[in-house]
Amino acid sequence: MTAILEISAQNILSPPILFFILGLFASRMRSDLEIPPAVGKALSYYLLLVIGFKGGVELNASELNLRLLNSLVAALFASAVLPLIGYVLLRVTARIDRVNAAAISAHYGSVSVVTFVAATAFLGLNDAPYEGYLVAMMALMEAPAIIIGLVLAKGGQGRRIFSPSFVREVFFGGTLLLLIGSFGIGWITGGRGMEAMAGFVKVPFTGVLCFFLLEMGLLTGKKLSDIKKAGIHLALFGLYMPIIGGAVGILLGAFVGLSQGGTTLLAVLCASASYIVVPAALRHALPEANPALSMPLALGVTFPFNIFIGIPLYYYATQKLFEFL
Amino acid sequence: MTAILEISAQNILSPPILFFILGLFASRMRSDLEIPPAVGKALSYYLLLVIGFKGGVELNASELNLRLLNSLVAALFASAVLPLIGYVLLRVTARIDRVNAAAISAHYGSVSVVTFVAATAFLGLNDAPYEGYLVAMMALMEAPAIIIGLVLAKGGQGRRIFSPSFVREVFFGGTLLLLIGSFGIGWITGGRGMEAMAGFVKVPFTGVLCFFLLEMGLLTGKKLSDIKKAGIHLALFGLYMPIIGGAVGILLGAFVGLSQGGTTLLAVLCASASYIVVPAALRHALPEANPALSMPLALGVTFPFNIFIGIPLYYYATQKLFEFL
Amino acid sequence: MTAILEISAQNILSPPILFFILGLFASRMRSDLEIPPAVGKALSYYLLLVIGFKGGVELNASELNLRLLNSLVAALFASAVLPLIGYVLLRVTARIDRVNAAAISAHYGSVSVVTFVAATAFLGLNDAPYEGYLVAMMALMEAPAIIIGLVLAKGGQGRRIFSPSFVREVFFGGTLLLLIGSFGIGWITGGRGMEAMAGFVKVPFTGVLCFFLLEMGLLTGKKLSDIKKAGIHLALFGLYMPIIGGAVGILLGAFVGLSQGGTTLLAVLCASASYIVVPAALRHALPEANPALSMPLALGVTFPFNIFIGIPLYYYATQKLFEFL
Amino acid sequence: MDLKTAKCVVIITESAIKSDVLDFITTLGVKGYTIDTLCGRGERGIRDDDALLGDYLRNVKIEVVTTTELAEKIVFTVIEQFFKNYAGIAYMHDVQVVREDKFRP
Amino acid sequence: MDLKTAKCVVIITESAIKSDVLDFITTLGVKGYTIDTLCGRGERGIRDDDALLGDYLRNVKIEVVTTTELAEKIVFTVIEQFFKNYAGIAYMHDVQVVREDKFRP
Amino acid sequence: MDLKTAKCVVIITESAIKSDVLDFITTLGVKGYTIDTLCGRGERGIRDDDALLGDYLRNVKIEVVTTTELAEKIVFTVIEQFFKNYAGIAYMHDVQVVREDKFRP
Ligand SMILES: Nc1ncnc2c1ncn2[C@@H]1O[C@H](COP(=O)(O)O)[C@@H](O)[C@H]1O
Ligand SMILES: Nc1ncnc2c1ncn2[C@@H]1O[C@H](COP(=O)(O)O)[C@@H](O)[C@H]1O
Ligand SMILES: Nc1ncnc2c1ncn2[C@@H]1O[C@H](COP(=O)(O)O)[C@@H](O)[C@H]1O
Ligand code: NA
Ligand code: NA
Ligand code: NA
Repeated sequence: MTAILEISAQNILSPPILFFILGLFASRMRSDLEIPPAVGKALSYYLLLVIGFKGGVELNASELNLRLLNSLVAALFASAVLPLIGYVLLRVTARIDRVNAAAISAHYGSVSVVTFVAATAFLGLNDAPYEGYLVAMMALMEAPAIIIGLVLAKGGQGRRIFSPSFVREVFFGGTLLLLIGSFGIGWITGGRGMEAMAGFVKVPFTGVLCFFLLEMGLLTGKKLSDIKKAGIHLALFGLYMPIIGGAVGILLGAFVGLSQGGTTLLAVLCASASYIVVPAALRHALPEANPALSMPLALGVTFPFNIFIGIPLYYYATQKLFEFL
Repeated sequence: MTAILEISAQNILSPPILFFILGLFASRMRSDLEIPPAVGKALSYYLLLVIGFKGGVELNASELNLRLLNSLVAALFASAVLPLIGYVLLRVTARIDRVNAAAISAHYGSVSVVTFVAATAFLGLNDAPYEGYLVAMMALMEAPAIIIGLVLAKGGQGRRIFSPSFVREVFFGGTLLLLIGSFGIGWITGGRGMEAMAGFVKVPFTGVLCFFLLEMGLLTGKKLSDIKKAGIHLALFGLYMPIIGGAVGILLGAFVGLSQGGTTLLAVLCASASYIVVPAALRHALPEANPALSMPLALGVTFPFNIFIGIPLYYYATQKLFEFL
Repeated sequence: MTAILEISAQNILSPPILFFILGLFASRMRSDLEIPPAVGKALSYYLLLVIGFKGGVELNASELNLRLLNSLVAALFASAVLPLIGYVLLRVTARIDRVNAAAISAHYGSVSVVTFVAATAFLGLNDAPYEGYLVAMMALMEAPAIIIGLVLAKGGQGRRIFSPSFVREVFFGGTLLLLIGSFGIGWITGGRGMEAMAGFVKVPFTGVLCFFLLEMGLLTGKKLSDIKKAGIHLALFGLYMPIIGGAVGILLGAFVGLSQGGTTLLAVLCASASYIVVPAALRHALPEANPALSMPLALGVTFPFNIFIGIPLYYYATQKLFEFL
Repeated sequence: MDLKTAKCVVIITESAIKSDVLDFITTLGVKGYTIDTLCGRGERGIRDDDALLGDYLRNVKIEVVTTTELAEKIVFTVIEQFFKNYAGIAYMHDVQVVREDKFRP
Repeated sequence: MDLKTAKCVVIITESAIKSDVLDFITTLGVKGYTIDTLCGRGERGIRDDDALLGDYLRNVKIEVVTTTELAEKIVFTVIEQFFKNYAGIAYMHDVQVVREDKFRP
Repeated sequence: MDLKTAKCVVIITESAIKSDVLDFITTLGVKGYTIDTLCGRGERGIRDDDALLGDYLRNVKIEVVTTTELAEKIVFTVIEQFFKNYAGIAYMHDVQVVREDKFRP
C-alpha cells in the first residue's frame, strides 16, 4: 500500500502533473489564463509528431516478430470490445437511451493521446522501458470503436455507415495521419533520423508537455462544470469504466507478452477515452447523439482520473501481476 | 564614465537588444513584419513560466531566512509608495486631472515582466548572480499599485473597490497566476525538476527572448507615434519617473541586504511600468481614465528607456553604491 | 548515374523531405490536418531568423574580399536576367499575354526561402560547406526581379513604378527585413552571439524544418489542383524554367569562384520561384495580372520539383563541373 | 448606375457542417458567398469551445447576397435540411446593390 | 412555413466589457446571440491593438435576432448603461425569419 | 431618445487593398467603421488561402453606419475605383440608430 502511495506521490509531484493542477486551479478561479487555440493545436501536433517518431525509431531498432502482430490484434480487439461493455453498462446502470449510450461507449473504446504521453513520461520517471510499437497499437484503437458505436446506435436498420466523408474523417483524420506518418518516418530513418531530430523531439519535450498539460488543466476545469448536467450515474461511469478498461488492458498485455512498461501503456490506452477524434467523427456520423453528454465525461472526469490515479494504479497493478506470473 | 559606456555598449550589442532595435526599425519603416498575436502571447507565457520556474528552483536550493521576508515586505512597500510619488509629480508638473494621474501612477507602481527578463539576461552577460525570490517580489508588486491608484482616483467617496471581478482580475490574472504557479512548481520540484525541464527552460531561452523582443520593438514603435498626443510633460515623466523608481529600488535593496544582482533587479522592478496587467485591470475598475495616455507612456517611453539606458544605469549605480558600502 | 540516384534517395529519405511527402499525401487525401496559420507564419519567421543569423555569424568569421563583392553582383545580375529569359519563353512557348508573362517571370527571378533552407539541410547531410554570404545574395534577389517584371509589363508607357508603398513593400517587407536584420545581428555579434543563441538556432532546427515542410506539403497539395486550370504549357514551364535557372546559377557560381556548396545554393536560388513576396508585391503594383496563374505554378510545380529533383540535381551537376574544372 | 433591391441571407450554424451547407447552397444556384468563424449561444447551448478540441465546436456565419426568390429558397430549405439535428439559424433582409447581375444565380 | 418580420440588434463595443454586456442583455431576456471579435475605428480612436497587450483592446460585435420590442429595449439600455465610459455603437434593422418562436424572449 | 433611420454600408474585398479602401472612404468623410478578416467565394474564385502565403489572400469586410447620402457615394465610388482589378462587392441597407449625430460625416 505504501508502494502505490509513493508511486502516486512521485507522479503528482512531477512538473507535468503540477502544471495540470495549475491549469485546473486557474480555470476554477475563472482566471483569464488562456493558451491561444492556435498554439494549443500546434503543441498537440508536436506531441503527436514526437510520440510517433520516437515509436518508429524504436521499432526500427528492434526485430519484427509474432509478438508484434499479436499485440496489434489485441489492440483492435480491445477497441472493439470495450464499447460493447460500456454500452451495456450505460444502458443498465445509467439508463441512457440507445443512441447516446452507443455514442458515449465509442469514446471509451478509443484513446486519449495526451493520457498516453503522460503515461510515457511517468514510465520515464520510473525507468520502465516499453515497446516502440505501442504507438502503432494506439493508432489502431480508433476505427473499431467508432464503427462498433455506430452499429450499436443504428442496429440492423439504418443508412450505410461508410460514406466517403466518414472514411476520410476516420482513416485520414489529421491526428491519426500525423501519428502514423511520424511513426513511419521514424521507422524509415531510424537512428540517423533520431540523431538529426533529437534537438526537437527530446530536448524540449518535458517542457512542452508541461505547457500542454497546463492547457489541458484549463480545458478540464471548464468541462468539470458541465458534469452536473450529465448526472451522477454518468459521472460514476466515467470513474469505473477506466478501471474496467485498465484491467482488460493489463490482461491483454500480459497475454500477448508485452513488457511491464508496454502492458501499463496498453492499460492506459484501454482506460482512456477520446475527446477529440471520436466526438468530431460522431458529430457527422451520428448527429442525433448529444455531445453535451460525452465530452464532459471523457474530458472532465476520465481524463483527470487517469492522470492522477489511473496511471500509477495500472502501473502498480501490472507490477504485482508480473511479480505473480 | 567609460565603465558605464562599456556596460551600455555591451548591453546594446547583445542579440536580444539588437532584435529589439530591429523591431523598432521595422515598425518605424511601416514594414509588414508582424509576429502573429497568438504566438506573441504564447511567447510571453513561455517567459513567465521560465522566469517563475527558475526562481522557484533557486529558492529551493537556498535557505529561507529573515532577509527573504524583509525583501517581500520591501516589494510591497515600493509598489504602494511609487504610485504616491508618481501621482504628486503628475499633478504638479504635468497638471493631469485626478483620475488620470491616479491611473498613470498605478502603472509605475507595478512592473514590466519583459524588462525584468531583459535585466536577468543582462546580469547573465555580466556573471552577476541574484536571489531566486526576486520573482516572488515581482509577483507582489501589482496589487498594491492598483489599489493605491484606485484609492487616489476615487478618494473617500466612491463605490467599493473590491468587487469579485476586480479581485479575480488582480489576484488570479493569467500573468500573475502563471508566474506564481511556475515559481511554486520550481520550488516544489527543485533540482530534479530542473533536470527534466532544462531542455525547455534553458536551452532555447535566449533565442526565444530575442524573438519576443523583436515583437516588443514592433509594439513600441507603434506606441511611439501616440506620444505626441500625450504631450511633452507626460513624455518627460516617462523618462524621469523610472530614474526615481530605480533609486528607490537600489536603496531598498541595499537596505534589506540583497546581493548586487538582486538590488539591480529590484531597481528594475521599481523603475519599470506595467503595460499589460494594470491597464487591463483599470479598464474595468476605472473606466473614466483614458488609456490613450498611460499606454504610450509605459510602453513607448519607459520601456525602451529602461532597455537601453535604465538597466545598465541601475547596474552601474548599484555597483558604485556597493563599493562605497 | 547511380551516384545521382544515391544522392536523390538519400535526400528523399531524410526526415524533412519525408514530412513534406506526408503533407502532400494528407492534402491529396483531403485530410483535416492543418497547421494553424499563426503558427505557420511564426515558423517561417523562425527559419528566416535562423538562416540570416547563421549566415551573419559565418561572415563574421571569414574575411571580406573581392569574391564577396563579385558574388553579390552575380546575384543581382541573375535576378534581373532570369525574368527576361522567362518572359521570352512564356510569350513564345505558352503564348501568355504580356502582363501575365511579365508577372510570372518576375516570380522566377526571385527566390523561395524554404527551398534554400531545404538545400542547406541537404548540404549538411553531405558535409558540403558553403559561404555565409549566400544569405546576403538571397536577400538581393528580390527587387531586381520585381522591377524588371514591372518594366516588362508596363513597357515605355505607364505610371511611375516607385510609389512609396511599393518601395516599402519591396525593400522593407517583413520577410526581407527579418532576413537582413538577423544577418546583420549575426555579423555584429559573431561567435559570442552564436554561443548565446545556439540552443535556439541549432538545437531544434531540423525538427522545426520538418514541421514547416509538413505545412508546405499541405499547401503544395492544395495548389496542385489548380494547375489544370493553368494549362499544360504553363505547367511545363514550371518544370524546365528551374533547370534553366539552375544552369545559370551553376555557371555564375563557378565564374565568381564560389565553393561547391555555395555554387549549389546559388543554383537553387536561381532555380526557385517566389510564392510569398513577389505575388504580394505584384497584387498592388500590377493588379491586372492574374494571381491564379503564377501561384499554382511556383508553389504547386516548381517548389516540389526543386525539393525532390532539383536540389540533388544541381548538387550533382556542380560536382561534375568542379571535377572537370 | 442605380441602386437595386436584393436580399442578403444569413446562415449561422455549426462549423461541423460548413462544407455540407456550402455544397448544398451551391446546388441551389449560389455562386458567391462570404463566410466567417465565430461563437454564439442558442437553444443548443454556448458554442465557444477551445479550438484544441476541434474547430467544429464553433459556428460559421455564411452570408449570401442574391435575388429574393433564391433567398427564400435558401432559408426554407436550409432550415428543413439541417436544423433538426444541428444547431443553427437562418434569416434574410433587404439590401441595395448596384451590379444586380452579379447577384443573380 | 412563412416569413415573419423580426429585428436584428447589432452591438459593437470594447472586448473589455464583453461579459458585462452579455450578462446585461441576458437579464433583459435574450436567449440567443452570435458574437465575434474584430477591429474598428470611431470617436475613441482606432481599436486594433496587438493581442499581446490584451484582447480587451479590440472590439466585439454581438448580434441578437429578436422581437421589435426587446430589440428597442436592448438598443436604448445598452447605450445608456455602457457607452458613457466605453467605446461602442448599437443599432438594429429588420430581418425576415421562419421560426418566429425561436427568437421570442 | 428616439430611433432614426441611417444606412449601413458593407464592403467586402481583398485584404490586399484594405488600407487603400480605408484611406479612400476616410477622404469621403467616414469617421467610424468596423472591420474584420474573413473568407469568401465569388467571380474571382475562392478566397480562403492559408495565411502563410500572406494575409492579402483573404477578404476584409468593412461596415460603415452613416447617412444615406454618404452611403450611396461610398457604394458607387468604391465599386468604380477598386472593383475593376480587385475582387469585391459593396451594398447597403437601412438601419435604425439612436445617436444620429454620431454617424454624420
Ligand atoms: N436569437 C439569436 N440571435 C442571434 N444569433 C442566434 C440566436 N439564436 C441562435 N443564434 C446563433 O445560432 C447558433 C445556433 O443556435 P441554436 O440552434 O439555437 O443553438 C447559436 O450558437 C448562435 O450563434
Ligand atoms: N460609423 C460607424 N460605422 C461602423 N462602425 C462604427 C462607427 N462608429 C463606430 N463604430 C464602431 O464602434 C466602435 C466604438 O466606436 P466609438 O465609441 O465611436 O469609438 C469603433 O471601434 C467601431 O468598431
Ligand atoms: N453573392 C455574394 N454574396 C455574398 N458575398 C459575395 C457574393 N459575391 C461575392 N461575394 C464576396 O465578395 C468577394 C469578392 O467577390 P468577387 O469579386 O465576385 O470574386 C468574395 O470572395 C466573397 O467574399
Ligand atoms: Na479506451
Ligand atoms: Na515599477
Ligand atoms: Na529564382
